[in-house]
This record gives sequence, structure tokens and C-alpha cells, in this order.
Amino acid sequence: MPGKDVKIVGFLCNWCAYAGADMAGMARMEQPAGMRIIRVPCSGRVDPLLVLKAFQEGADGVLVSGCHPGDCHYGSGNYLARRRLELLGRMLPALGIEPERFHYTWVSASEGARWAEIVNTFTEAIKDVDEGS
Amino acid sequence: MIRFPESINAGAALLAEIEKRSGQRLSACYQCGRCTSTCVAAFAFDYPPHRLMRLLQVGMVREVLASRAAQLCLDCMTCSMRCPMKLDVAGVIETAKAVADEAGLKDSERDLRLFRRGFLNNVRRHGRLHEAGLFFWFNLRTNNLFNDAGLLPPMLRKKNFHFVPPRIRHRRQVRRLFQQINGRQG
Amino acid sequence: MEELIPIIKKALEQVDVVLGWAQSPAAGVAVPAFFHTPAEADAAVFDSTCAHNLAVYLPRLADKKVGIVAKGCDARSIAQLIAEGAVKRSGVFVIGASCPGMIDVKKAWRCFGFGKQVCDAAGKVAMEGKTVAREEILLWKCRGCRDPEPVICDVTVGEASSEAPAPPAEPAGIRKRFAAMTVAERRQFWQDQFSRCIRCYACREACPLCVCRDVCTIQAHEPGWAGAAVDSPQSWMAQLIRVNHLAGRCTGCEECERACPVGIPLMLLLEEQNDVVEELFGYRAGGEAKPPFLTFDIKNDTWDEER
Amino acid sequence: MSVYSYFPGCSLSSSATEYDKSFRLVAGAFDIGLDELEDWNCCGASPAPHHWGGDLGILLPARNLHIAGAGHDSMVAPCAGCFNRLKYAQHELSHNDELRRRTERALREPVRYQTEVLNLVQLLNREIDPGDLAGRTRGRLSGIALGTYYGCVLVRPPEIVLYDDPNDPVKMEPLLKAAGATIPHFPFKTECCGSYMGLARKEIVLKASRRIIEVALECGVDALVTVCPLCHQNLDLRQQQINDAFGTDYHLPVLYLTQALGLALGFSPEELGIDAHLSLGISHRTSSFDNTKKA
Amino acid sequence: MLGVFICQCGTNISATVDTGAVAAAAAGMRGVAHAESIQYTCSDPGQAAIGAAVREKRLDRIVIAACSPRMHEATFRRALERAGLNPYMMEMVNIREQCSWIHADTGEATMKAVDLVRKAVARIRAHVPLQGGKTAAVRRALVIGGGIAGIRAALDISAAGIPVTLVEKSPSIGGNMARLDKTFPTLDCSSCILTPLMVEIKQHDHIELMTNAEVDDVRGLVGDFQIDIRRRSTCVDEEKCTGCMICQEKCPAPAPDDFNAGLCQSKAISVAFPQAVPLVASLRKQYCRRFNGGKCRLCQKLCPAGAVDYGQEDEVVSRSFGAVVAATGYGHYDWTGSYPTFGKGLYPDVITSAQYERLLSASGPTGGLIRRPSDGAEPRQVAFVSCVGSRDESAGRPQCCSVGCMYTAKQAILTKEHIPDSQSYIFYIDMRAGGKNYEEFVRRAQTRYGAIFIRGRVGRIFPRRGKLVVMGTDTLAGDQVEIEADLVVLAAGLTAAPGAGELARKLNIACDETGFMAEEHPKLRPVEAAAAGVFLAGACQGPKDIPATVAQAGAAAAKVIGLLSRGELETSPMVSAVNPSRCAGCFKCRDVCPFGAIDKDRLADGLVTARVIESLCRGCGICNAACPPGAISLNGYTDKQLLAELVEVLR
Repeated sequence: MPGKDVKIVGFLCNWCAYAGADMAGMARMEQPAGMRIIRVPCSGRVDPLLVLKAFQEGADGVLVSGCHPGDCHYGSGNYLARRRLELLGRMLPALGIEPERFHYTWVSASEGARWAEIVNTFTEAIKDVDEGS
Repeated sequence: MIRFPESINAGAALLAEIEKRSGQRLSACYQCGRCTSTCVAAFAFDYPPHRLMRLLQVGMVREVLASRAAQLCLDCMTCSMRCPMKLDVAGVIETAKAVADEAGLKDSERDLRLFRRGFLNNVRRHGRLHEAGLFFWFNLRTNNLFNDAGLLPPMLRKKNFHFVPPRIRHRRQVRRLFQQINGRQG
Repeated sequence: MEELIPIIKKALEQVDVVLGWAQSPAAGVAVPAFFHTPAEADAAVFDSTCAHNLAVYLPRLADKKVGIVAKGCDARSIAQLIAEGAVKRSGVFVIGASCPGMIDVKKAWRCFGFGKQVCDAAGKVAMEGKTVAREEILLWKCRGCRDPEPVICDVTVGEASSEAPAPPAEPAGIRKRFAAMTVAERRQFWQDQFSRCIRCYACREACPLCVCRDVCTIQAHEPGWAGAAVDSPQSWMAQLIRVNHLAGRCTGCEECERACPVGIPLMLLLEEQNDVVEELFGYRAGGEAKPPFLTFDIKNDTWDEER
Repeated sequence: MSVYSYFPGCSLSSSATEYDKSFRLVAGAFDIGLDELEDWNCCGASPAPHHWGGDLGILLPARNLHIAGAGHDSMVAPCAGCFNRLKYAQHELSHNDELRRRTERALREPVRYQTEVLNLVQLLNREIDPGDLAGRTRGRLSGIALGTYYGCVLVRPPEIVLYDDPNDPVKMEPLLKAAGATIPHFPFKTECCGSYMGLARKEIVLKASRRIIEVALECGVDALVTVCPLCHQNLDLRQQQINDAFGTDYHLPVLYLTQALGLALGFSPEELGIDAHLSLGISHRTSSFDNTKKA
Repeated sequence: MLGVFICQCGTNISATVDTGAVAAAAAGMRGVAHAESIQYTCSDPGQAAIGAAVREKRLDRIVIAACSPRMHEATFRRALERAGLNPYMMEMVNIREQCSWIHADTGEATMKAVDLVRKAVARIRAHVPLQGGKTAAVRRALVIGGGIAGIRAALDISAAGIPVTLVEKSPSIGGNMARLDKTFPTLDCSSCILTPLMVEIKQHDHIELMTNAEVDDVRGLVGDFQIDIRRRSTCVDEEKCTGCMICQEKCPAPAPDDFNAGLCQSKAISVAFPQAVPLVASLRKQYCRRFNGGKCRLCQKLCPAGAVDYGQEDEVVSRSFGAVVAATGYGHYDWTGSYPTFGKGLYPDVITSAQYERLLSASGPTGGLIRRPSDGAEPRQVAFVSCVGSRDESAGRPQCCSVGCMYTAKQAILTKEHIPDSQSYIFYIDMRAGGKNYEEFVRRAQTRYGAIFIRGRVGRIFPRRGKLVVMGTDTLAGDQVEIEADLVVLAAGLTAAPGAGELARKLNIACDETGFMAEEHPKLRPVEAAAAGVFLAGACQGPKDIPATVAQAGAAAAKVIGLLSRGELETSPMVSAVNPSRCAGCFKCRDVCPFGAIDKDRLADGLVTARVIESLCRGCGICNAACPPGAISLNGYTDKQLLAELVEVLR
């Protein structure tokens, strides 16, 4: 079964990405079972430390997803998030974490298929890293 | 009469093979008929393209494999370009033709098969196509000596009609390429 | 640099205290000093051992009017504190000191022995018979210094150094080794490094931009970002919190690393972070602009993150 | 001077020698070096991919790619069919390991297939600056409406040939326009001409090609321009057969792109092999091409 | 004391997740005093079971593992309230959309469900009771779009005594419906239904009509939106203009006639159409000679009312509204790009149904006579092509336009009525006639009006001797079809209205992948948009016919009335709060807050700390993520709660 051993924490904004994940469920799009979604109001709520903490607690991967730029329910939260998260992503190699284990991306409420695709590819990418190391 | 589920069951294996090789999901076709609308050769088909797709959907794969349509398809891909579901209809028909070849179904469109065979054997022999050779060989084999005879005078006038076959140096290498064919020959 | 003393004395006419350096007879190097009166100011020195970033004292003196002797790099810290609103520009009087480059006194002591006078009266590195190339005992940040002149100052002291700043060194020693490591090796590297951490928080206390001080979340029991235990993972997490809170704010003064009693190479993290921030946002802490994580213009934020 | 490997293919060396001739003239005029591929073989044309499982459609062109791999960086295949086969082979060789191994068994060495393969339009667009062309042609084609006929294999399948809009290609236009021609709306520019059915199932070719000519005339086209020898054969050589079969009286000239450009550059119809064209021999437009030469 | 309820959702969850096993696992988790699996937790018996457990076991916090919280969080909060608990002492676990529906393996799905429940159990221990406040709601609604949806919504809302501002982008209200000739399935005249309603809007005391106007900027939130409306300069004083159309008659500058779908020309200064409301002229500067370097001032000179004012400028009007109804309608799919085989728009006699509607209309450019555009001839053979830009993934438009079949049948009927010896051919794929009396209508087109229905998609249209050859297929007969038609009418698909996406962005609501505005839930919240206080009416939410549009407009109006009738709204307690004893006074929170909801607070001991202005806080939590000492927390999403979840799912 794909993704059985890969544990991923997903921080999803309530308005877009979480709704998109719901949409994927409504369309019964099968996904790897390793994803654990934590709902947040906005991707701007995601402190990079939450991501680092997740890695410290043993997550194989962390995914942050919010509304597409320009669509933030709060106007600018995702812009701020992507600044913080982009920096975080670039820092990971120096911290001893494979950058493939972290991904942030934007999913709208209607993009169920996109969400399912993201979970699949991300899980696969992490498995590749695990096998590579 | 099509009996369900017998028909589907009977065609399942072949259909799966065609779907796998062509990379197309036949169930996506909703029979709008646009492939047929755009096909320049459909008038000569026994089944128009959209019916080929439908026959496959309901498991009547053998009818498709044995069809004249599968042989006559020009592979111009107009249907694939127009399909609203982005199905590669031509690719499906092409795959059906290849599967039919492998299954040894050789009854439909004998002349056309003869032409293709003659063409390829001609290339096998010379490395390049000897047009005049193919022309006369085909007309002799089909007992139709005056087929396209009207084209000869202008061709001759153009000095484009060569009686001496072309020859390439490494014909043996070309023949080795022919030995690498996977499907059935003949 | 004798002209410094009258300048401090003059500054004391308008400020409550001037932060500077005085000679420590025991150590043979300069140490930070608070000058409240002109008499005290006679002890002021400025030489190649004045490595301390005095800006660290400013936030806690926010209710006073403070004069401060600042090197180029120190001035960046001051500017950053001002940009973030932690310090008022009107509350500081910056005496900009032309900096010849600071030396790593620990290295100097290793060469000359502890307590030996390592600077002569001219403020140059004195070798007392031993010859050590100046570059070798310079602080890392002084190699290829980008700010020999203070970005912010009210009065300057000393000639602008005619000597060009030492060229940036090729990564050597630990930097070189770290750069060559695989990700997995770095994971192990940090685990080893932080197994030495004694949670003394000297890194935080020395940092001019760690303004939270006694409410710092690293030490907070709740919500429990990092446990208080002295073990490698928790110390590592605690440091990551600090590094994260300095994103886009760290001016690279190296005080944390200098302060670390167990010699953890903290600047590897902060230098990397500063480089990434500069690359991503074209931002270098220590100017007039606020950090990119605090201010941005949505309409012009067209940066394409879908790499 | 940039030099390209040149893959003429069977047609250009037999039934379509005028295409080869005119191509060499135009290339010469623009200092494009052509280095004919050593000992090339037939690309397999339309029958190969449609017979014996279709493998020959890859195996045959693979050898040509392999030969080209030892030569220049880029290879031009003016015949649209050859171009399509070569691109297909390139795609399959890089995606289908099994077939590549079989190819290598026949070639007895690792196959070189990475040479850039260009069609004629690509090559000319790359090498000829429209402004330059306009200066040298001085509008010799002005007043002539050319129907750009691309055919199917030049642009399809788009993910293999990676060239132009598969439904509405336009890449021939800049050069012809620079030469002064007008390009009327011609909706059948990628309609299939009937392909290789001419000998075995003639009625398909005649019906398909008839429609193309009919629509071209409806659109006010004076002559069709093509880059495919097979299309040319069906539309030009068989035009009289079409007239006989449908009782029509079409006299629509069909030119290779290089012939049209050659005329524009001032070469004579004889030099370009245009006198060999059947349809042109009976065309009402012959005079206009004669005029262009005088101009 | 903690209660955990695992919903089976019929078999929606229990088919893949062993809910009994999850409940058993939950019973063993720390602090859990009660755990059970319920068939339908959201049902009355389900909610009653929660209430009973709360009473019996003195539960003070509840975890419910069921569907998405986006679906039933509000339901269960109310259930808690009824059971006497603070509604925020509840945490939902999504084991349906994000578990049972996306996994096939029962073991795996059950394990994940247990993980998720454990995470919620850990999280809810960090919950604290929260109390929402009340805020006054502005008793005025904004309706955006003056088509039939906006008109109906505005009339219905104002009927409840709530004032309405109706904003319309174009010079007149009426929208797409005003352009129709007759409507299916009753064939009653579109104008006859619509025009009286348009007039009623104009005359209504409680309705403020702004035409040539668009929403510029939206601030605030439900109950108190501050919205800037830009009124475009038309160079005509609306108060003075009498709609006499002398200016239009004399204006020398031609301009496209938008109302007639580009079939004819209008003038730079013109009245949109004779029945326009308001009946005033407006000047389009891009076509006017005076604004393009000329000296013409004819309209100003000739206007008997002196209404023309070239110096008129855009005006921005700011208003407060308690609620907003988006009724922006639909746009027409531009088929010319994706259908090169239909001639790319180069054949004048290939027109869209919207254009044909104008040819049929008595108020149209031909006075209701069907004349084809190329030569003005009356067509005899008319081919209708359905699904142009619909059900076509190759054109990036998979959706059904939902009205094409019906209006095409209608147009075939009207064609026969106009030209009795004409013949209509309708190329269709599947005849979709699902509404009341629709099927009968289509049958009538076939039997009484002799339209020939051909099941098959058209492949090509090309000219032949002044006619158009339509090449298609009759899939039922199994053969290709060729028709030489005099006129071809394309049933082009419906798109989101131009600018709808931009408006949605301003209103902070979502659009679906086809560009139409998204409702919160197709069945539970069909007229509510993603932002509270914003409602959807009509085709802006998706293609629909007039009856459905009017019904939805009424529903949106009812929602607005329900929201604003009480005069005050409950505010969410999920806002940020500052713990002053941990605040370092660095004010990074203030720098990042998008709503200016952070203020300075000087404590008694002189320390300066941050303070949240709750009425401005929208609960995004950006400040929380920016606060270094963790002094500011978002209620309901505190660091403590998120860390508890995080640690627990990775256990």
C-alpha cells in the first residue's frame, strides 16, 4: 500500500486547502494514508517553528497549503506565509533535513484533484528520499 | 444482440490490452461522434470511428480487430485532435490494427495489406524505396495493370520515374533492422 | 585613538550615559564600560579587541538617552533596533568609530598567552615578538567586512581606515567542512554540537536583537516548544527558535557565537539564514527598512514561489 | 554559414526531385550548408508504422538518426513524412528501452539519436530573416494568394513533433508574406489528403484531396503551398484523376514551399522544376508566375 | 471529563473505518470518560445521545469524529449549547472526507482514524470556553448586478423594509434576459416579464440604483461591510437626461452595439436600448470624437436638457452594508479561439445563439425579421450546433451549459414561426430537458415544428458557394452528415461573467474551477458564499435558466433578510488575545496584522504591551505566528492546541 510508512503532517488553511482536501474526499480520490491534516485558519498562522517541531517529533514530511496568492480569506496571510516558508525550505539543508521533505503549495477549495495529486507526489518524493538515504 | 455481461467479459482481456498499449481509457468516450464528423476516410469504413469506440466499450473487440476501418485508418489523427475528451482515437485504432496483426487477422483489405507488405519488402531489398518497382509489382499482384497508368506519362516527363532501383551500401544493416520486428510478419 | 575621550566627554553633556570600552588590566583586552561622568571617560579606549556589540544594552536603556561608541557592524544592529521600533533614534547618540577589524582574543591568547597586552597604543595588533598574520586572528566577520563605516552615526571618530578590509576568506575550517557535508551528515553534526549545549542562554543574552529577554519563549514552560532538559534535541530546538526569531533581523554580529562558552558554531545557521534572506528578498538587516517578514506590499509581491 | 545534415528521403530522390532541386537552390541563396546524410535508408514512410506491429516505423528511421548522430548538430528532413518518422523514432528511443535495445542489436552499437531534427519550415524560419527575404524578393509574389497546406504529419501528434499549433498552424506565413504573397483564410490546411492509399484505395485519396482543392478555390487560393511530397502527389499528380472521377475541372497549382520561395527569389520555373507540375501545366495562373519572373 | 463520539455516517464512514474499534481505542485515551459509536451523530437521536452522555457522565468537553467540520461544526456547537456546555468545548475530527472516503484499506483507515481522534483528544484538553460577542448590523444590503437575479433579489429584500443599493456595471439594468426574445418553455416574451420589474426597481423608495457602477473596494465584514462603489463617468447628467435620444441620432461616431451582441452599430453616445432603465444616454469615451482628438461637441449642443457634461469624472461612493448579494450573471464563451474548424469567426453567417436571439427579437437590429448577416437574405436551411465550448475537455470546458438544449429547441421553433418554409437542423449530443414541461417543449419542436434533431457533434464548418457546409455525424444512423446551410447558429457555452473573478477576490469569496462563484455547500448552504454575509443569486454561481435564477435570487434575499432583521449579529470569539505578562512589546503583531486590529496598551507599571481590538480582528492568526515570545494567541488555534495536535499525530 503506498505511503504506509510515511507520516506527513499537513497544515491546511480552513478556507481553501482544507476545503480542497474535503473536495478530494467527496470525489472519492484515493490517497496515501500517511497524511495527518491539522486545520489552521490561514496559512499565515503556520509558524515555521511548527514545521520544525514536526520534524523534531519525527514527521517524515511536512506540507503546508493555503489559498492561492491573491485569494487569501484574510487578504495577505498566504503572502506572508510563503515568505516565511520559502526561507524555511531553503534553510532545511543546513539544518540537516532533506528539503524534499517539506513542501508548501496552494490549493483552492475547488481543486480536489490537485490536492490528491499533491499528496500522492509528495508521499512518493519522501519515499524516494527515504530510500535514497 | 449484445448480451451483458457476457459481451464485456468476452472482450475484457483484449480491451485491457488495447487500453494499456494505447494509454487511452475507452470509458471516457461519450459518443458525441466528432471523430466521425472529421474523418476523411470514414465513408470507406465498415464502422465509422465513433462506432469503433462504442464496439470496444461494449466488449465487441473482435469486430473492431477484423474491421476494414482499422486497416483503412489513415492515422492522420484529426479525430484525436478534435476529440472533446482528448482521447487519442487514432491511437486506439492504430493499436487495434497492431493487435489484429499479431492475432493473425488478415482477411480485411487484402490489397492494402499487400501494398504495405510490398512497400516494406521493397525497402528491405534496396534500403530505399524503389517507387517504380513497387508500382509494377503491386499492379501485377492485383491484376490491375492499368492502375494509375495515366500518371506514367507525366512522371516520365518529369524524369522522376526511375527504372533502376536505388541501392544503399549497408543493406545488410537494414535487413537486420527488419529482423528486430516483434510482431508477426506476413 | 585618543580623540575618542573628548568626544565622549562632549557627548555626556547631552546624554545620560555613554557606552564604550575600557582596558581590562587583567585580561589585557578591552571590555565594555558605561561612562556616566567625564572623569570616567578618561578610561575609554578603542582598539582591535573592542569586539563586543554594545547595542545589546540599548533596549534595556530605552528610557534613558544613551551615547554609544559603535563600529560599522554595531551600527547595523542599532539601525535594526531603530527600524523595528525597539529603540528610538532620538534616544541614541551614535559615536561612529572607524574600525580596523577586530581580533579574536581567544586566538590571540592562544598565541601570546592569557593576559598579555595584545594591542599597542596605536590600536594595532601587537605581536610581542611572535609573528602571526593579522588575517589569521581576525574575527570571521571582519574578513571581507561590508561595513567598515557605520550606517548610522551622529559623530565619527578616527580616520577612515586606509587599509582595505581584509578580503573575504575562502570558507576554511569548520565552514569548509560543513559546506561539504551531506544533509544526513549535517543532521549528525548538529546533534553532536548541541549535545554540548549547557542551556546557559549566553547566545541570547549577547544578541542585541533578542529583545524578548525575560519573556523569551525558549524558557517558557508553555506551550512547550522546547523542553528545558539539557539534551541535544531539545537544545537544538531551542536554538532553532532563536534562529527563526532572528530571520530577517540578524545583522551577523557574531556575538552569540563569541559568547558561547562551549564553542558551538552558531553562525553557520545565521549566516546561512542571512544569505537566503538576502537572496530571496534582497534584504539585509541593519538598514532603514523593516524585515521582509513584517512588511510587504501585496500588490507588488509578484514573486513566483512555484519553483 | 551554418551547415545541416540533410535527409532527403526516398521521395526527394525519386518522384519529388523538384523538391530537392528547389530546396538546394533556396538553401544556396541563403548560405545554408546542406550535407547529405551518408548511406541513409528509407524512413519507413506511412506503411511501416502500420504493418507488422509497427516496429519498423521506429527501427528504420533510427538508423538514420544514428548516422546523423556522427555528423552535424541538426538535421533537416524536408519531407513532412520523414520528419514525422524521425521525430517519432527519437521519442520512442528515449522512452522505450526495449525497442532501443532491439535497435542497437541491429546496429551493433549504442544508438545515437539525439541529433536535432528540423522540418523544412523550421529550418527556413531559423535561417532566413523575413526582412532580408523581403528585400531580395521585391514583392515578386504580390497579388498571389497562397493557400498554406501543412497536411497532418508535420504538426501531429503535437507532443511528438513539438511544432506549431496542430489545428491551426501558421509558421509558413512569415516567409511567404515577406515574399509578398497574401495568405487567405484556408481552413483545410491540416486536412488529410488521403495519405498512401493512392494505389490500393484510390477513392479515399481522390475524395479527400478533392475536398481540399474545392475549399482552397472557395477561399480564393491561387496556388497551394506544401512541404509534403505525398500530399503533393495526391493534390497535384492526381488532380486530373480527381477531375475525371468527379467531373470537375480543377487547375490548382500545388507548389513546394521552396518552389514558391524560389520563384520569389527570381529563379525560373524550370530551375525550380515547376514545369514538371501537372496541375500547373494546365493552370490559368501560369501566366502570373511568368510575370513574376520578369518583374 | 471527555466524551468521544464516533459517527458511522450510515455506512459512509463505517464501510471503511471500524468505528467500534475507534471508539474502543478512544475509551482508553487519557481523560476520556465516555466513548461511543453512533449511526448518525448529526441526527436528532445522535445529538440527544451527546446530551445524555454529557448529563450522565458530567462531560465538559466533547470530541466528535464525523464528517468535515466545514459541514457540521456549527451543528454540533449548537448541540453542545443545548446540552449546557460552552459550544467551543468541542473538537471535530474529519474521518469522512479526509479518511473513509479516500482510503480503501480498512486497517489503514481505522488506524488513521484512531490517530486523528487521539490528536483531537489531546487538543481539546487545551480548549477553554469562549464567548462570542454581539455587534450591530447595518440595515442595508448591496446587490451587485442588475440582471433578473439582482432585480429579483433587490425587490425581495426591499419588500422586507431593508434598503438596497443595486449596482449595475452597464448603462441599464436588465442583463442577459433583456436581450432574449422569448423564453422557454412557455414562449412568453422576455421583455413582457422583465420590463415591469425594471421599472419597479427604478421607482422603488427603498432601492438606490447605480448604473455604470462597479464595486471598487470592500473592507469590513458581515454586518458592516464598507464598500466603495465607482460610478463611471458617462458625461451625461442622469438627473437631467430625458432619454430623448436626439444625441444618439446626431452623434457622428459609430460604436459597437453591445446590446445587440455586435450585430449592428450604435453611437458613441447612446441609450443602451429603448426599454433601458434608467432611460438615459451615456457616452463611451473610447469611441467619441471629442475624446479622441476631435472637436465635435454635437451632443452637448443639441441636448435639449443640457445634460451632456464632458468634464464629468468618475465618482467613488462609499457606503456601509450589512450584507451583499452577488448577482453578476454569466458571460458568453468566446468560441473563436478554440474552434478553428468552425472558421474562427471569419464566416459572417456563423453566429452565436445570443446573436440569433437579437435577430429573432422584434426590438433587434432587423426588427424581428431573420436576416443573415452576410447578405441580408432570409435563411431557409438553418443549422444549430450545440455544445460549442461545453462538454469539451479539449477546449478546457468540460461542463454542461445546462440551457443550450432548451434554448436551441426554442430558437428552432421560433425560426419556423418566423419563416414557415424553413428547415432547422439541431446537432445535439444528449438532449437535456430536465425542467418542468421542458421535455414536452422539445418534443413539440420536433413534431409540430419539424426540427430535425441529429445526434452528433459537428466536425467542420466551411464555405461553399455562399452557403456553409456543416460536416457532422448522425451517430444514431451511423453515418456522416453534410448540410449546406444558409445560417449556422452556435450554442456557445456560458462562462462566468467577465470580471467575476476580480469581484470574488474583493469580496473574499471563492470561485470554482470553471470560474463561477462557489457556494459553501451545494445542499446545505447553496446560496451562501465563502465569506459570511455574502450571498449568491443566479448564474454567477453556475449556469442556470431563468426559473432557477429567480428562485435562487429569492433564496438569497431571504438569507439577507434573516441576517439583517434582528439588527445585531453574533461575533466569533475565535479572535486573538494578548497575555500581557508575556508580551515583550516588540509589536511585530501590529506590523503583520492585515486588519489594523492591534493597539498599544500601557500597563499600570508603565510597560507597553499589545492589545487586540476584537471588533477588528478576523481571526487569521498571522500575529500568533509572528509573536516571538508567544504572547499573542488566536483563540481556538493557540500554539498549545496546535502543538498538542502535532505531538500526538506523530506519536
